[in-house]
Amino acid sequence: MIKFENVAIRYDSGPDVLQNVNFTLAPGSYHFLSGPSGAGKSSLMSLLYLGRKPSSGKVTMFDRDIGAAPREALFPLRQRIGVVFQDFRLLDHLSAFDNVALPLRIIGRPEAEIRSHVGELLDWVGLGKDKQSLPPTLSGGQQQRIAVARAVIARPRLLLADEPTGNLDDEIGYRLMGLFEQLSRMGTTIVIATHNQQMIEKFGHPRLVLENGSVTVIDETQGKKIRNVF
Amino acid sequence: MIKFENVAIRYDSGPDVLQNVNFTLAPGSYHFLSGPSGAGKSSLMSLLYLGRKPSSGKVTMFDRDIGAAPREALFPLRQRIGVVFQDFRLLDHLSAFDNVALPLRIIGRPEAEIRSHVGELLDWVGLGKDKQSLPPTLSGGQQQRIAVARAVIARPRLLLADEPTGNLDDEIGYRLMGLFEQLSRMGTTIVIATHNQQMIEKFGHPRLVLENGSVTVIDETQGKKIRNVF
Amino acid sequence: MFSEKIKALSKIPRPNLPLVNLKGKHPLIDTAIDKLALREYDLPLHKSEDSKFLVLLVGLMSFLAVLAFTGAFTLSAMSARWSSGLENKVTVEILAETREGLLRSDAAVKEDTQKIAKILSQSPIVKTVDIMDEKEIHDLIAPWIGKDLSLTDVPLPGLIAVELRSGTKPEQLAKLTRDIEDASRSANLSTHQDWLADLVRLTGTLQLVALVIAAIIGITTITAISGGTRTRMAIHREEVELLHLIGATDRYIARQFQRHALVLALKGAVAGTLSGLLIALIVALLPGNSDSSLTPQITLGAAHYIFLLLLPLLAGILAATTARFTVLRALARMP
Amino acid sequence: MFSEKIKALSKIPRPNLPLVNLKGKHPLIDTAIDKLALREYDLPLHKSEDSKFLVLLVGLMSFLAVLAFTGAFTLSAMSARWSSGLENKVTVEILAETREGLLRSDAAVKEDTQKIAKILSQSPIVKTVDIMDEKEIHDLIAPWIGKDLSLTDVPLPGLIAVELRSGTKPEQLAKLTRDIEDASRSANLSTHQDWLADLVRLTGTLQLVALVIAAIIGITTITAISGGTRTRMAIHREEVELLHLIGATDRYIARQFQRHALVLALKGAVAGTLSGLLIALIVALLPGNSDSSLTPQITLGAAHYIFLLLLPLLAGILAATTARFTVLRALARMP
Ligand SMILES: Nc1ncnc2c1ncn2[C@@H]1O[C@H](COP(=O)(O)OP(=O)(O)OP(=O)(O)O)[C@@H](O)[C@H]1O
Ligand SMILES: Nc1ncnc2c1ncn2[C@@H]1O[C@H](COP(=O)(O)OP(=O)(O)OP(=O)(O)O)[C@@H](O)[C@H]1O
Ligand SMILES: [Mg+2]
Ligand SMILES: [Mg+2]
Repeated sequence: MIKFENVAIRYDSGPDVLQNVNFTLAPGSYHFLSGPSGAGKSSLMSLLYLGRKPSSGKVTMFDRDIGAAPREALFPLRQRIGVVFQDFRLLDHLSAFDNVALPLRIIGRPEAEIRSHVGELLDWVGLGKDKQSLPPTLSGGQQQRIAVARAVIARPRLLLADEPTGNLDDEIGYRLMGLFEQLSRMGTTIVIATHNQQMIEKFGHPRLVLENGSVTVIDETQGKKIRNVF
Repeated sequence: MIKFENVAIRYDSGPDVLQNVNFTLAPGSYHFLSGPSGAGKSSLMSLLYLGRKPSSGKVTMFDRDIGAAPREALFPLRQRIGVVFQDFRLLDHLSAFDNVALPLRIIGRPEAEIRSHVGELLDWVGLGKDKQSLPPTLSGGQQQRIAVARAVIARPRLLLADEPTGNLDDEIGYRLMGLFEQLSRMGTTIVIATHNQQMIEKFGHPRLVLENGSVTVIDETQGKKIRNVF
Repeated sequence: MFSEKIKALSKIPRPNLPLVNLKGKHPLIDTAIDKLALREYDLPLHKSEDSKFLVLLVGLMSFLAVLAFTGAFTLSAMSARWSSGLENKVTVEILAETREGLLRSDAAVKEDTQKIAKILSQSPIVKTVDIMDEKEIHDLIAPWIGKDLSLTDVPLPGLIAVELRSGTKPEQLAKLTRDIEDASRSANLSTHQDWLADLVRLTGTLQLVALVIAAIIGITTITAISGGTRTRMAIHREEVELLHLIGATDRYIARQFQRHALVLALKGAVAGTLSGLLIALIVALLPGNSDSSLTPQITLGAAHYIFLLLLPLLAGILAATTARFTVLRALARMP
Repeated sequence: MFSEKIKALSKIPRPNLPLVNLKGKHPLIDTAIDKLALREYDLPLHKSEDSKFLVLLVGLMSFLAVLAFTGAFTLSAMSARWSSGLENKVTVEILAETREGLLRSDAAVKEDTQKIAKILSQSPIVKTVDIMDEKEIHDLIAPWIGKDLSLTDVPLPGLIAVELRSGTKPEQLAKLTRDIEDASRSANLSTHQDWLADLVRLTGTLQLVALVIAAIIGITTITAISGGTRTRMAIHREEVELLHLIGATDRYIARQFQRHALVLALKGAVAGTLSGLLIALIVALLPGNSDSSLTPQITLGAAHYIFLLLLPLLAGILAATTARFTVLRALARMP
C-alpha cells in the first residue's frame, strides 16, 4: 500500500525536516504517528496526502511511484485518501453539510445519495442540528468533527488524521476513534498523528515515532489483541 | 476582579448558549473551564476577553460594568488581558517575533525592551530558532506556542487560554502550564478552557463546569495544597 | 426516517446563492444540474469586491462595441446604398467642342447624340437610355457658368443617362465604350469608377477601424478578466489548495472560476449591449435624420441583430476561456 | 547573551518591508520611529491587489487636476493681462452730430476737442492725453464706412485717448465724466466697462469650472479610497479584529490604513502631477505659441508652482482622512 524508501523532506532550501525515512504500511494497517511538536508529523502527513513530493527518495502509494507520476495521475489517488488536517481547513462560506459533501461532489455522486449519506454522518458525529451552520459560527470541537466527517464521507482507502481529537472531550474523542477502528476493519489503511498518550495506549496500535529527523516503527501489538473499547 | 450576575449569551436571534451564569473570580485566582464540545466555553471566554457584551445580565471586570462602559473605556482593559485563542489567530504575514511583539507595540513600549523581552520568551518556549519564521511555515504546536507567548508577553492581569495545549506534547504542555502557575503566583487571574482531564487533575485548580447551558463552580482544592509539579 | 430529515433540511432557506436553487425539487432536475455542474460555487467567488467593477468594465466594453459596430454597419450600409445607386448607371457625354478646341454646331452635337443613343439602346447590356433635354443639362451645368447668363450663348454638350442591366460584366462595358467611341470621336462614357473606388476604400477603412476597436475591446476584457481571476485565485488560495488536496481535478476547480467569469461577463455584456442598442435607437429615431439619403441613417440589418445576440455570448466565452486558462496555469504549479 | 542573539537577529534580512527598515540601527532612531509610528504595518495592506489601481487612479486625477488648473491659470493670467492693458485707458469721443441729428461743423468739433483735452490734462487722475489725428480716426472707423469712399465727405468725430493714473477710484472717474459732459454736450467718455465686465465674467466662469473639476476629482478620489479601504477592511477583517481584541485602540488601527492610503496617494499624485507638468511644459514650449499676445500662453506663476507642490500633499491628506474615517466608522461596529 505505502512504501517509503530513503525519503527526505525539506522546505525550500532549508535543512532536512526528515531524512532517511523507511517504512512500509500494509493495506488495512493502523498506525499512530507520534513525536514532539515540530518533529515533522504534519510534514510526513503532507507526503502521504500527496500535498508535496519527496525532496529525495522514493514514495510508493497505491502501487505508483509518486515522485515520478504525472500530475493527472494523482487526482484519482487523492480522491481515495481522506484527510483530517491539523487546522481543519474547512471552507468558511459553505455550510457544515456542504463541507462534508465536498469529496462526494468532487467525484460526482448524485445529490440524493449525498443528501442521505452526509445527513446520516453529521447526525452520528453529533452535528445533526448544525447542518446548515457555517464553520465560523461553530465551536472548535464542532469544526473538528466536520473535518473528520469530511475525511471519512467518501470511504477512503487511506485515512490520515492530524491531531483529530485535540479540541474534543474524551467522550466524542473515543467515539471518533471508534469510527476509525471500524473503517480499519473494513480495510482502510489508517495513520493518525497525535500527542495524546492516553489514546495511543488505549488503542494500542503500532507507532511511527519521529525523533531527531528520522522515523522508527514501534510495534508492541505483536500477538496482542486490540482491546475492545466499546 | 470578575463578577458575572445572571449573564446570558446568545448569538443573534438564536437560542441562549449560556443562561443565568453567576460566578466571581478573585484577583489572582486560577480556574479551569471545562464542559463538552459546544457547551459554550469559547463563548464564555469571548465575554471575558471583551470580544462581546453579555446579551443580558451584568458583567463586572476591573471594577467596571462592562455592559454599560463606553467603547473607549474598554481599550485599556483589553490591554491588560492576555488571550490564547482556540484557533491561535496569528497574523500570517508577521514573523513569530512580530506576532509576539504586537501587544507591547500596541501599548507603545520602546523597541529595545521589546527586542529583549520577546527574544527571551521565544527562546523559553523553544522557538529561539524560529523567530523570523512566518506562522504558516511552522508546525501546529509551534503556532500554539507563539499564541501563548503573545498572550503572556505584556504580563496581563487576566490571562485567558482556550485549549492552549491541544496541539502540544505533554512535555511542552506541562512547561506552559508551569508558566501559567508562575503568572498566577505573581497575581495574574487565570482561566484556562481545556478538555484535558489529566491536566485538570494534575494541577487541581477549582473548575468552572459548563453543562446544559449553565455554569457550576466546583472547588475541590479547599485546604489542599497545589502539588508542585516542577 | 432519513427522508424526514431531508425534508426538514430542504425547507431551510439558504441565503446568498448565486443561482436559483433548483436542487432537490425533482431527481431529474438534480441529475441535470449535476451534469451541467450548475451547483452553487464551492468558492465564494461571487462575493468578490471587484465583481461590480468587472461587470461594469465588460458592460462598458460591450457598449462601446455596439456603438462602434452600429456606426460601422450604418456607414457600410450607406456606402452599399450609394454604390448600388451608381454602379448600374453610366453617363455618355457628347462634347460641344472638338478635341482641337473648336466649337461644334448645335446640330452636329444633336446628331451625334441621336446616333449614340441608338447604339446604346441596341446594346444587350443596356436597360434604359435617356437623352437629357436642354433644361436638364442647363440645371446640371448652371453652377459652373452662372445662372443668369444666357444659355444660348454657350454651346451645350449632349448628355445621355444610361442604366445598365444588373450583372453587367466589366468586359461588356468596355466593349460598349469602344463601340461608342468608334461611332463618334466626341463621345465620352463615364462610369463613376472613381466614386466607387472611393467607396470601396471607405468601406475597407471602416472594416479596419471596426477590427481595431474589436481588438482593443477584446484585449481590455481579457486583461481585466485574467487580472480579476488572478486576484480571486490569490484571495482564495487556501480554499483552492484544499479542493486540490481532497482530489478535485484542475478542470473541476477551473470550472468554478470559468462559470463565475461567464456570469459576470454575461451580466455586463447584456447590460452594455442593451444600453448601446438603446442609444443607437434613440439616435435613429431623432428627427431630421432621414431627411436626405446622404446623411447617415442608422440601419439595423439582420447581421446587426445577429451580432447583438452574439456579443454577450462572445464576451461570455471570451471571459470563461480567459479565466479557465489563467486558473489552469496557476494550478499547474501545485504538485 | 541576549545581546548576541539580538545581533544575530538583526542580521537576518527581512523581505517585503514597505518602508526602509531603520529599526535597531540606533536607539534614538528607534525612538523617533516609535514616536512617528513609522514601523512597518501590522497588516499586509501593501500587498493588496488593487493598490496599483488606486495609485493609477490618484495619478490620473492629479494629472487632470494639473491640466485643468494650468488651463485655468493660463486663461485667468491672460484675462488679467488684457484687463490691465485696458483698465487704465478711457476714450473721449466728441460727436460730429448734435443729439438732434444735425451735422456739426468740423471747426466746432475741433474746438470742443481742444477744450475737453485741456480739462483732461488738468485733472489729477489723468496721466496722458492724446488727441487722435485724422489718419488715426480714419483707420479706426474705416471698417464701418468702407475704405475707398472719400473721408472728406463724412464729418469725423473727435477722439481723445486718455491714460489714467493707476489707482484711480471709480468716484474720481465719475467726477471727471461729469466735468467733461458739463463742458460739452457732445462729449462722451467710454471706459471699456463692458469689456471689463466680460472679462470678470470669464474669470468667474473659469474659477467655477476649476472648482467643479476640483470637486469631481476630489469626490472620485474620496470614493475610490474609501472603497479601497473598505475592501481592505473586509479582506483583513480577522486581523483587524485580532488587533482590536488584544487592545489596539481605534486610532492605532486607523493609523495603519491611513498611512497606507497616504503612501498610495502620494505615489499616484507625485507621478500624476509631474506628468501633468511635463505635458504643460511641452505645450508651453511648442513653437507658435507666443506669437500673439491674444493666443493662450501657458504662464506658470508662483501660485501655480505652490499649487503643484501642494497637490500631492493635498491628495495625501485627502486619502489619509478618507481612509481614517472609513476605518473608524467600521471599527465603531465592534464592541
Ligand atoms: N459566531 C457564532 N455564531 C453563532 N453561533 C455560534 C457562534 N460561535 C459559537 N456558536 C454556537 O455556540 C455554541 C457554543 O460554542 P462554543 O464555541 O462556545 O463552544 P465550546 O464550549 O468552546 O466548544 P469546543 O470545546 O468544541 O470548542 C455552539 O453550539 C456554537 O454553534
Ligand atoms: N511550509 C513550511 N515552510 C517551511 N518550513 C516548514 C513548513 N511547514 C513546516 N515547516 C517546518 O518543518 C518542521 C516540522 O513541522 P511539522 O508541522 O511537520 O511538525 P509537527 O510534527 O506536525 O509538529 P506539531 O506537533 O507541532 O504539529 C518545523 O520545524 C516547521 O518549522
Ligand atoms: Mg503538526
Ligand atoms: Mg471552544
